[in-house]
Amino acid sequence: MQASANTDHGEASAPLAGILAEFDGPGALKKAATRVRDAGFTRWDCYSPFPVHGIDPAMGVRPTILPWIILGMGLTGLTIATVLQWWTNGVDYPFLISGKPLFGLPANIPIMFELTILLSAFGAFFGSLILNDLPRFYRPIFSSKRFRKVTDNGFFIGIDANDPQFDPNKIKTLFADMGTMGVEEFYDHDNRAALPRPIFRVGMILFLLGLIPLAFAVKSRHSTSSQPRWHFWRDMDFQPVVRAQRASAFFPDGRALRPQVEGTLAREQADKDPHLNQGKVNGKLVTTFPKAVLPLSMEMMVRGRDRFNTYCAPCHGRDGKGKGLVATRASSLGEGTWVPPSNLTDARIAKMPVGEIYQTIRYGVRNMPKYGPQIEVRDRWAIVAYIRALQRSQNASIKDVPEADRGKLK
Amino acid sequence: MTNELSRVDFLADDPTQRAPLVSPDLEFKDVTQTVCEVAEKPKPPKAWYVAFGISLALTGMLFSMIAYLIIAGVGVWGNNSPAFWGFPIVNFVFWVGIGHAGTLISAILFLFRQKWRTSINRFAEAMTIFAVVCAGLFPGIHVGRVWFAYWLFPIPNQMEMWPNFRSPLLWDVFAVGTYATVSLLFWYFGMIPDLASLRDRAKGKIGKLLYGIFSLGWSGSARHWHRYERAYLILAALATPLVLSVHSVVSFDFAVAQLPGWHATILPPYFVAGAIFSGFAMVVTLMLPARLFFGLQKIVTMRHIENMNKVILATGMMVGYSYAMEFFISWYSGAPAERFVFINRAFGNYAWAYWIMVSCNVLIPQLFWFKKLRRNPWVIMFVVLFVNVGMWFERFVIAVTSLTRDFTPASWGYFSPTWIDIGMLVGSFGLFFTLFLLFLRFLPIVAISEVKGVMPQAHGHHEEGH
Amino acid sequence: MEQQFFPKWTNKIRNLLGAGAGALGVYAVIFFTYAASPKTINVGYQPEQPVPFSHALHAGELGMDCRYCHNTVEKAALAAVPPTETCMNCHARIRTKSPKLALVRESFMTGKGIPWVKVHDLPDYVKFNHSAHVTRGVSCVSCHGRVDQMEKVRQVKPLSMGWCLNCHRNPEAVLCPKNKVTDLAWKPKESQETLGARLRKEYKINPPTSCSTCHQ
Amino acid sequence: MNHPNPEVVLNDDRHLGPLGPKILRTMGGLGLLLLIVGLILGITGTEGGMSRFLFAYTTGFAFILSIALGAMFFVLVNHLTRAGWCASSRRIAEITLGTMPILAVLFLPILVSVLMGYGGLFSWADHGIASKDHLIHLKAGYLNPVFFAIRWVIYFAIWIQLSKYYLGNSLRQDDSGDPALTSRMQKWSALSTLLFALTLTFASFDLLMSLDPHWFSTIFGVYYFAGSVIAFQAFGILAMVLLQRKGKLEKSVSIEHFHDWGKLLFAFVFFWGYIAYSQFMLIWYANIPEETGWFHVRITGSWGGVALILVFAHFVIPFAGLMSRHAKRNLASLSFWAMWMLIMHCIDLYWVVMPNQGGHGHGSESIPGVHFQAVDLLAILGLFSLFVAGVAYVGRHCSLVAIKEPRLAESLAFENV
Repeated sequence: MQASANTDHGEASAPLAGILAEFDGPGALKKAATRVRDAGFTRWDCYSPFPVHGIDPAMGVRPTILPWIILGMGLTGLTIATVLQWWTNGVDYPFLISGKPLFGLPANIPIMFELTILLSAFGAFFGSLILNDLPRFYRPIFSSKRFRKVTDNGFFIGIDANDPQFDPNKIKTLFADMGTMGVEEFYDHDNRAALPRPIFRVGMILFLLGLIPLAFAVKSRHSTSSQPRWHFWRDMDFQPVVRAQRASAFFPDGRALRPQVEGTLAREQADKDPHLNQGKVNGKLVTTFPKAVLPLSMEMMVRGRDRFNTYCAPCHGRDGKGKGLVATRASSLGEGTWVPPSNLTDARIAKMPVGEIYQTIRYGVRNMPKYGPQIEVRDRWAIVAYIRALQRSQNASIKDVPEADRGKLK
Repeated sequence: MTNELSRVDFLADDPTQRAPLVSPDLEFKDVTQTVCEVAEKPKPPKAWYVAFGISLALTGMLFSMIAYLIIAGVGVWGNNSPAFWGFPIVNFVFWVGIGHAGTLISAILFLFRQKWRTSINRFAEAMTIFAVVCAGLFPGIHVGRVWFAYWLFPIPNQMEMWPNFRSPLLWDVFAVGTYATVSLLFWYFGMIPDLASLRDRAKGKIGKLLYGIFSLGWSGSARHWHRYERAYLILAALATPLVLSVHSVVSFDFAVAQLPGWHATILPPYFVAGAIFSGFAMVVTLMLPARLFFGLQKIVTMRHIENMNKVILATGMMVGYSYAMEFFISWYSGAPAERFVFINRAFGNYAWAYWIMVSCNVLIPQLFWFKKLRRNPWVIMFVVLFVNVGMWFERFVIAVTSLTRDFTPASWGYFSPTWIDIGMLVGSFGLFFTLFLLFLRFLPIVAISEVKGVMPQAHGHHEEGH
Repeated sequence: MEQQFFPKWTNKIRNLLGAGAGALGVYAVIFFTYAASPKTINVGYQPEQPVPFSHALHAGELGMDCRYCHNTVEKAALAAVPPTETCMNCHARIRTKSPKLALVRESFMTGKGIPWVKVHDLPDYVKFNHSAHVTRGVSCVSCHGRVDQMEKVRQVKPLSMGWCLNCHRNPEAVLCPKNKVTDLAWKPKESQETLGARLRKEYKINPPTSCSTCHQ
Repeated sequence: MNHPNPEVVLNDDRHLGPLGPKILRTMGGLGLLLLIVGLILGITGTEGGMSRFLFAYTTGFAFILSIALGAMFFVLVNHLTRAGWCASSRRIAEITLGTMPILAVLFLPILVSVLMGYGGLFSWADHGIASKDHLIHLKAGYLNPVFFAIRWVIYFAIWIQLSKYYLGNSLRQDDSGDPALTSRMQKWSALSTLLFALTLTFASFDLLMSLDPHWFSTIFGVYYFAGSVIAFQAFGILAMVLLQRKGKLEKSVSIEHFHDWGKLLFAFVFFWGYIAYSQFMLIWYANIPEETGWFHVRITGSWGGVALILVFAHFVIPFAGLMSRHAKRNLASLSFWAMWMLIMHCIDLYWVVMPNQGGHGHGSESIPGVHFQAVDLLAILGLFSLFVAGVAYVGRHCSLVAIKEPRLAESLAFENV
């Protein structure tokens, strides 16, 4: 029997971790394993360079539960794939493509199959590693020099010191009896199982570094920024094309929006119908609405009110009396430049021909700027009609209300 | 040695007994020594440096071209209307096909108890991984904006939309992704005990550290072996249908379309057979020189090579069968478009490609009917190289002939590759060989523990006989 | 001893790695759902404008309708940044000497544009049409928020594709009567669901969700 | 390896003995009776008449042919791979394969109907129909009675030759024990497999695909092949289980062999699922009128119900049922699944053949649905009985184990790991 290498080095102070015996080949190993098993040891193992056929019954190893883990993982994969496809394509973002059903087995089988296999394979790989308690880099048995042969041509049995029946002398006798090629004790030399401090420090630093992006995110979520949104990839967000109302280096004046070419008219600018477009026929302001093209209607009145409230009301007020919010505020500023707007309901304007009101809207008058560019021809007439209605209603008497409805006013 | 080896080979043909799978004069420690020595030599053979230098240069070229592609856009390829699928897809299918042999040898032959696989499976699996790396590259850059490749995965995103799971292109993502992952796990899983061998023999600190980490503290415990074997068996059982599914799904990319020449129901098994065919050809192409360079003749015997040649012949016949079926059924269908497309393949613009394909894939492998020829290294090299070429052209013929002659004669065209196309094809070989040469240099290139397991000594009768 | 290359603590690395991977997973989820969300990245953009125009004063206090200035919003894809002329409708007479308006006056005199900064800026591959929305009962407030209370305009909605799609899939949640689209303070008397359902039927709203709706 | 002495086989009960004539008489008689009743029903013209009878007959014939072809594959592939495990059970396949001449006789009714120009089975055989149909006209170079007859003569010539070669050489080895016979059979197995693949493919096109002369599918030969292997694996398992019940083959065929037969059955259940899915999914997805009609008929209405039964009962359920090691190592469950698969394979063929009756396979607007009739069962069961009788006839004098097969010892020692 060989003396333990550890005693030679004077390291006997390390606790004994177990006893190791080498055997000559798989056959001898199997026989020895049967004896060790029958002797009633529980914390021991055989070690060999390849799986020895028939060693499991010899050692009394029971079948592993691994297949069940893998089956479970496989079914999980199948479920994930089914639910994923059904939910994403069938429910959350239903999108019809080439007449295929949103969720119909023929086209969904490949992914179900692949994910089943993928998760099963994970189950086999990680499951067996976890069951085998791998990775485990430090093992007391590795301290035996002889044991290095285990990955070459060595066949070993090791009995751990924590076996209830562990008795070094008895075991050595047992091994010698089996015809071992050599017995060794092996020791647990390293008694510092705790993780070294620097690892914690590195972990702490990583944790803190990880917080930085999150802190930025929190800040960005709860504050405003004068910088535009982040473009991880600029991609086609900004295409080199001319965009309306944006600057463009392509034109010398730097404007993408092109002014009308001088001396030209757009089709709708053509003055084919002076009554409609100018409110003036043969140099005379018209007194009638262009009913031929624009018959008066309730719809037009509603439209006129809407436009009036948008464009006119800021100054003239919703009742047309010139007390709009802008006008009021401008007056309160007391700047000498401001001229208050007219009261649209007074008699002067009530008597004005509609053509003149139309022209005022279009071209402006005195202090009033022109609204031609902002308001379309038809809308101008609608506004004129609405102004007429305002004039009537602001100067109305009880007689103007239909008899049936008079009661409601009281 | 030669006598021993030829005895092994001779025994293979004798039905009255089973020949040993590796040279019978080997002991366990010889196997460990022979294989580990390759990775432990302080310096590899000169040829390795030369090959590595060339491969690395080509890889550099590949990645510069990819960089150029990303900056300039996919217009640098020859892909254009009507052939939107040009070299990138052809290369993708080609490399995925190559990537089938490894898992096939590992998984299917494992399940079929073809024990001769143990000598070559590691090698073939590594080849698989590297081929899949090359394959995955092409669809990745084919999407144009590579930084959006994550759109292919169902990740909740700010657009609140999902990928279309009914599209075969997405099936591809899942199939190739699963295949790459499972192959990698399978390869690495099988390597753990052998990495432990290297760990236990390592002299230097770096070797001890790296082999130590990657062998995960493997101790050869029987309880571990028990679960390990079970897991390995199940991984093999899972990988088998996976191998079928991957190239089937790749074939769906074509076959679900209505395009004549693409839409054929035989495409899935035909693609799988073609993939195994090309994959085996590539394994033999690499194995033949490697066993000489690294002195593995006793472990990878001529019989292994011959067996692979038989598989090449068999799958070559299956591919030939599919060509014949497609041709016959296109006539039998009576559909004018179907009939036209196959006549066009054989006699149209791309007839040259078609006949390269047929001669390389169907005619040349017929040499393997003869025992003498399938054992002659020069003949073998000749055949397998042509098979590699032929299988590339097969994908080219399928993708390009159909696209350039579709239903609308107005859109017919002719596809010509640009120099970037050709450079990337060549560069992908560079990448493949770079990875492969690194594997040869640093990892156990034969499954040491598995070879030991099929040696006669492993059954425990050996020592009794003495 | 030299056989034991790894110290004993390395046996804990597995659990450490497991915990690390778990933590990384949680971190990734938080990062993608919170930090990378358009609500974090896009909302809150409030650029400095060349002229300190206050919507809160004009649209809020003075009650001016949105369309007084953005007068193409019902007819065109663009809501239109008003020409300087529109400013001068009033400011030819009001605050004529205000230094804040110097740029406006200069623009009016020279015809040079005021370099307004676009706040609600969609990517260029998206086509958004204002008229299609405001004439069908989608209020300005749905996308722009209470601009009438903003001294300086800022983006309050993510304007991401998912956010657009949410409305397109479920327009009931935002529809309002057509004549109330510019009334930012308007609140329905009935519940929004019943109103939305009624208006959707009445206005025949059926928003498309196909790609080509916005990516033409 | 510790090989047991192959001599144990010699002590085994490995001859049919009186069982052979008994099976021959009962099954042969039953088969003839059923067929004659079926034929009478056909002639008297009950529902569907002669056409119905011939369709049912074709289903039954395709069924028994597939078992024999599956047996051929089993023999060939085991020689091709030099398999050792099957040495003790391969004779069952060789005997099944030996029925080829009988199948040739049973094919005659179909051949006669074609040569007579009868359009009730193969519409292309009727000149009147064929001349009006543009597509059939285009294919007339292939689909015509004379060429059909020539092809079937070639198929059967090859099949009978192969069956004689492999059964004959194997029987010869029982006497001489010459290992060279094994070597020779191995040598020829590659070429034989090639012939097998081509003949099976075209036979399936002729017998099944051309029932609907408009439809085509490149994978159809592989589809029929997958079903054939399932049919034979199931048939072989059942045959061996029944023989063991009669006290035969008890020492030569062990649970390890059944396990491997079960594995092959399982593998081909999966393979069939793969092929069937490939064929269906691609046609369903592309949805082009040239092809999709065939499936349209078969996945709508009551035929759709049969299609669903096939999905679940031909693939999903047996796949789950056969997955476990225990299911394959328990003879009761293994024979249950074998029986199940045999019936399912028959339903599969019924589903392929029957919807064509009455020309509904192509062009017709209405979809007929399943109309099961007595004549269907009579023809299918009648042919199957005759087939079993044929197997008993071939095997009545020979050993059920190849007693001098050189790898017999390896096979007997075989253990699944």
